[in-house]
Amino acid sequence: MTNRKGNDTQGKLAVEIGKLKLKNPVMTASGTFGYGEEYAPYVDLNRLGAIIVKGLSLKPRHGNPSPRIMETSAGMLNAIGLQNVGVKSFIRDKLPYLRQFDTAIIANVYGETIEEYLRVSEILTAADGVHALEINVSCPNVKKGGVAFGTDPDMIAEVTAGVKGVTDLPVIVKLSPNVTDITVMAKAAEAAGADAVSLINTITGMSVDIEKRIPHLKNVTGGLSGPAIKPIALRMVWQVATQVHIPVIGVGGIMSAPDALEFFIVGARAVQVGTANFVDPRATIRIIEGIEAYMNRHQTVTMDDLLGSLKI
Amino acid sequence: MTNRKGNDTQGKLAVEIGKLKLKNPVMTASGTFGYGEEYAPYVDLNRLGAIIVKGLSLKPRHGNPSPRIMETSAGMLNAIGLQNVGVKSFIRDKLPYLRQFDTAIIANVYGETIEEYLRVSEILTAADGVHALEINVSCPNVKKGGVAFGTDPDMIAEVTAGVKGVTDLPVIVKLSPNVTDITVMAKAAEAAGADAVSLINTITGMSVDIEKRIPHLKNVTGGLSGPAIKPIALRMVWQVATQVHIPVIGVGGIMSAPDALEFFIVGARAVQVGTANFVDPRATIRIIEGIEAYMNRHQTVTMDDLLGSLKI
Amino acid sequence: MWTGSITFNNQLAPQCLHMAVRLPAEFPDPVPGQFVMIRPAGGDGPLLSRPLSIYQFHRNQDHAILEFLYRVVGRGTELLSRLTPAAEMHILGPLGRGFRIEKTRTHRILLAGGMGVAPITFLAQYLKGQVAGKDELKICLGAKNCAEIVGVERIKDMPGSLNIATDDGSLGSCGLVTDLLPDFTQGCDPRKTMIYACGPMAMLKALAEQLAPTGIPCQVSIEERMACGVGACLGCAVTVHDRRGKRVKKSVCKDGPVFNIEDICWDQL
Amino acid sequence: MWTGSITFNNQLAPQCLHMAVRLPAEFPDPVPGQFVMIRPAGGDGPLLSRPLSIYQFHRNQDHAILEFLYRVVGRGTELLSRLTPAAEMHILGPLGRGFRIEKTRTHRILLAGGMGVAPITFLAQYLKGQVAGKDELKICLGAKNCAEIVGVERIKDMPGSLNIATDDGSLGSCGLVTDLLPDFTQGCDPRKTMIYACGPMAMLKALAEQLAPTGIPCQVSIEERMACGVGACLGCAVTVHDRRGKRVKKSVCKDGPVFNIEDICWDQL
Ligand SMILES: Cc1cc2nc3c(=O)[nH]c(=O)nc-3n(C[C@H](O)[C@H](O)[C@H](O)COP(=O)(O)OP(=O)(O)OC[C@H]3O[C@@H](n4cnc5c(N)ncnc54)[C@H](O)[C@@H]3O)c2cc1C
Ligand SMILES: Cc1cc2nc3c(=O)[nH]c(=O)nc-3n(C[C@H](O)[C@H](O)[C@H](O)COP(=O)(O)OP(=O)(O)OC[C@H]3O[C@@H](n4cnc5c(N)ncnc54)[C@H](O)[C@@H]3O)c2cc1C
Ligand SMILES: Cc1cc2nc3c(=O)[nH]c(=O)nc-3n(C[C@H](O)[C@H](O)[C@H](O)COP(=O)(O)O)c2cc1C
Ligand SMILES: Cc1cc2nc3c(=O)[nH]c(=O)nc-3n(C[C@H](O)[C@H](O)[C@H](O)COP(=O)(O)O)c2cc1C
Ligand code: FES
Ligand code: FES
Repeated sequence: MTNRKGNDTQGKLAVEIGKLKLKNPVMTASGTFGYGEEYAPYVDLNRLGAIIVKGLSLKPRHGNPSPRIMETSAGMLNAIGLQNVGVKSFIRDKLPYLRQFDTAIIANVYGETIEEYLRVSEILTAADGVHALEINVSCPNVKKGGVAFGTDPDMIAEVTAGVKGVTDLPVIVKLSPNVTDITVMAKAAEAAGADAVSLINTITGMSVDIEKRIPHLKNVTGGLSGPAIKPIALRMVWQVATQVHIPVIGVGGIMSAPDALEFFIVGARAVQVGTANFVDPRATIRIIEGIEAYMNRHQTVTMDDLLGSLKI
Repeated sequence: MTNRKGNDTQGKLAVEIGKLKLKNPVMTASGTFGYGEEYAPYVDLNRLGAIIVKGLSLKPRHGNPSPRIMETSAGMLNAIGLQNVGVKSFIRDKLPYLRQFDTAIIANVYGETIEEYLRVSEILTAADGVHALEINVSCPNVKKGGVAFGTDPDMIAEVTAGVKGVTDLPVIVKLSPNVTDITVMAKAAEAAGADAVSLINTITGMSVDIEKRIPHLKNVTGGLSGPAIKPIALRMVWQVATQVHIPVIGVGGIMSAPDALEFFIVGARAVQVGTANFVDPRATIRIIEGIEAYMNRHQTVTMDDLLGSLKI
Repeated sequence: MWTGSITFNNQLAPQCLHMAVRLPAEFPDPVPGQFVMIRPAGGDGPLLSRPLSIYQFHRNQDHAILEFLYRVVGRGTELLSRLTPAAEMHILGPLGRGFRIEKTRTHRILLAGGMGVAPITFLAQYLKGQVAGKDELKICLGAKNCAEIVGVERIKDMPGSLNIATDDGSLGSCGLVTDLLPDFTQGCDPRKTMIYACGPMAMLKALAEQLAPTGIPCQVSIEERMACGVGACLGCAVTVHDRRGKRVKKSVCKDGPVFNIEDICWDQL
Repeated sequence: MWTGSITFNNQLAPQCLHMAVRLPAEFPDPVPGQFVMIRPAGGDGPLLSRPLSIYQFHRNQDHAILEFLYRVVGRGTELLSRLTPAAEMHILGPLGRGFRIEKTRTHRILLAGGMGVAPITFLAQYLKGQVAGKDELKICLGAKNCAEIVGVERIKDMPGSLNIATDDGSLGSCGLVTDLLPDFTQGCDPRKTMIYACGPMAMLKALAEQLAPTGIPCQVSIEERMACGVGACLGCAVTVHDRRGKRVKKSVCKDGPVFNIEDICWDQL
């Protein structure tokens, strides 16, 4: 189920995230590409390495009140509040459409308790057409008083091990950047059996309307994404890639092929494109084509030649 | 020694940081305004709320090899490596020039050991013309294997209490944003006797030359500053301001008066302007004038009317 | 995404401009109430595109022309206002669900406040073409003062009565545009009437209260901050009642921007 | 900081442009080797200004004109290259310490590689004015190929011999500009000679090695990434030997960009 197309996954741009074989290393970041169908008029979904869908919870969620987004210098804040249709509606209403594409479908999973993570993962594993799970540990643990799972290595380990126990799909743990040392979190995930880690999720930020003296986001704070955070994401990916042995997927501010290449060079095996989709719906395709052109120009035969090729 | 000019410090823009009275809440951030004299051809130094000089160590330091800076989207990375003339040369060669201005001079202090922090603070306290100390806890503690002081509340408390013991000057502790929960660090500083906290220092980032496959900075990583980090700085200042009772000084990406006002509204008693000086040497003056215009327009009579006036 | 070039970008009132963009002939026909996401090409401006309603649309032999009316309120619109003819623009669209026109509702009242005049003008012109003057059409425009009443020339010579209200009475009657409404709804048949409205949230909220007891249906075009414009980011959520009366979230960009006024949960705005 | 407006911005070679900016008459006289920090006004481009050497300077009744020669290498210079006449520029300067001219060194050799021709041309013109043709002046320009040899018209008609080298021999002799040097230094009196050089770091490094045994003094203008341009950020550090031979850090923007070639610690670059 994880190997979808013989030819493509042999190509120059092919990469493997554990047993998940991708024809190219460019994925759409969760929450920035809806359930895939929203961008289908603009992008040939068959060309993508993988589609990571909006984070899924057990029950549908309404998310936060509006305003939910605000632009900042070279970035944006969002406080969507994990609005989603719920895992069951996803499988019933969204997955059948996605199944027709020759592209890996990765479900982004979250819960407010360990049990919810496991239950959502189980349900997704039983569904046909999900090729991997990405575990979003940036949510508040309601049982532990709202501390984010992603800031506590023990909770990361518990969630990871738990999910691994209920699925045979590759499990990617998506790390939060709002921590002192992200390598500790990555190692906790690795030790607990994660097949890969992806980083970074958004960085908590804020913005104020000085005329009304209210926060621009109804939720007060939100997650910062976009080019502004790229240097931070790149640093964290480099740190993690030099410390863990599982594949690392780079996310954060990737707008162009050169941006993606920076991530490969510091050690990312694949990348996710988020905010860039909003700016240009065809950003992923531009990036795939740009990576290919760079590889041809630099006589890089496989992605492995690029991977972690940083000279210090 | 801390009250320099009767009239000014009574004005509309006057603020007090503990016993330090400033005629306005706009300071220059350490490391971005040299020792003051570099910008004197462009800025009337008498108009500034305070000048915070480049970080001072016991011995002169050469800093890191070049390249030391790189521009990023709406930001810049720097890895100066705390190059400075050393505290003694500062007092001998730089302070006499600064003494002629009716502006608070704040010395930014750092060390690789607690002892070095204390020694530098002692020497600065004995000098004539230093009105407050800002303790930069973002440096690696050489004795403890390079862990930054700023990521450990116990070390912050130890440095703060130590410095307070050797000086009667107001002590501002400058916090690092590279932590999971900056309020923990702020509270540690407060409990140890800090007169104020300033935040944020730069966020660790990285950037890669994809043609040469080398980091753009010789030091590999550097500190991210500029508008890109403003939403993060603002969030942290808001978090800290709602949790401590001592004054909070906001720093990070302030380019204009509206930016500064966002910080006041979330609870900052004063602000520091860093990277903006490079973009426009007169940024501080523009900001002071813009704050004044806003206060007139909004019939805000004192800075206190603005402070923490965020409606949630 | 389409690339077009500005043909003009003229100031109409202090902070209000009128822009036209020339696009390839393949650009699909928009429906009144639809919008586009627009951004200067080149990538030096703001990160995200800005949503603007379509004010006018026409085709020539080999190209299409989109026109916009917009007010400068922040960085994005300020940057738009500085652009000069020939500047290249990126445009995504037409997007969203526009106004629904029911042939049986032959009494139509169009209400625009401020920049709401943009989609309302497009709608008026469209109706003129579709229903060819046999139905009743009332157009009400409101603004702060006469200088802010923009784009009237396009409506003036249309069938249907044009009515203007300004806050300061400097043009038309003095008051809010919603104050004009009772004159037109008095004694009308709710089953044959449809109100179409666009304007500031405060105006639409007042309208909702005013109409609630009357039973007259109304479609409103609402605004919310947007990132993607296509329903992918969920940034532009609005709370509405679904068919069973349950509160659900809809995306203004994809499920709107036009909604039935009674569906919207106004207490959430 | 000064605000000026572009009077022209012409392409000379594929990635090489020539820009002139009109500034208020109060702009101080620059010295050859000095530079400015330049940025388009308006704030939509890169964050930091970029350093560019002064290529030409002249005054008219009521204004001053600064000219630059620059190569497009990244985002900042790419943006400069897209600007058109009348565009407003922010300029900080003139900055740094330029070339030192000692009257007793009457044999002067000027060496430029690539864009190094900008300050070297300014120096040549300046020397022409100062020493009025009585001293010896040799000018050597180097580039990859003939297309990249830019700005020669200004030097051609000057006193002093003009010599050109290109990597591919498409203009002048084939080879590096430093290969031209031995012909001019052969038998010269080191006490009466001064070499002035500007170009890529690799060229200057080779020059340092080549000159070390000869004892001929040389001033080089070097480059480093800059943020402030005034010595405040310490971003542009270069390691040099101080008078006692100790290695110290200097700021290229304030202590340079012109240094004595033997002072620079080339092993650090
Ligand atoms: C479907 C739709 C159609 C629109 N049509 C028009 C039009 O035809 N003419 C016109 O002038 N304006 C229109 N708008 C509003 C326009 O998009 C905003 O004014 C614009 O995005 C503001 O961008 P800015 O960068 O100038 O301001 P910002 O700096 O982003 O914000 C300035 C102020 O505008 C508010 N704002 C920002 N974005 C929006 C938004 N999307 N909707 C409402 N308020 C916002 C902010 O809360 C803030 O108070 C429309 C909005 C939508 C959603
Ligand atoms: C004192 C001084 C005078 C200069 N005079 C001229 C001149 O007259 N004409 C001219 O074409 N160029 C000159 N330069 C170089 C010019 O400043 C850089 O090419 C420019 O800053 C690059 O900006 P960018 O945004 O286009 O490139 P970036 O995207 O910033 O960088 C692209 C490449 O250029 C390199 N680079 C960036 N900044 C500098 C820099 N300051 N010095 C050297 N390399 C850099 C980077 O390492 C990178 O490889 C001068 C530099 C200095 C320090
Ligand atoms: C509007 C929006 C919604 C997001 N929703 C999710 C989500 O549901 N789950 C998740 O793991 N990450 C979510 N993210 C984070 C992105 O997947 C990504 O990690 C982050 O935006 C950084 O990448 P970028 O800078 O390329 O956008 C969201 C981001 C945005 C902007
Ligand atoms: C070039 C440079 C040098 C800096 N040096 C110091 C320093 O010596 N001590 C210190 O506490 N902070 C230093 N900083 C951090 C700034 O004082 C400030 O906290 C940071 O840049 C964020 O503010 P900004 O975005 O306004 O620049 C430096 C920043 C820059 C850009
Ligand atoms: S703007 Fe993205 S869902 Fe509406
Ligand atoms: S560029 Fe700032 S010190 Fe030279």
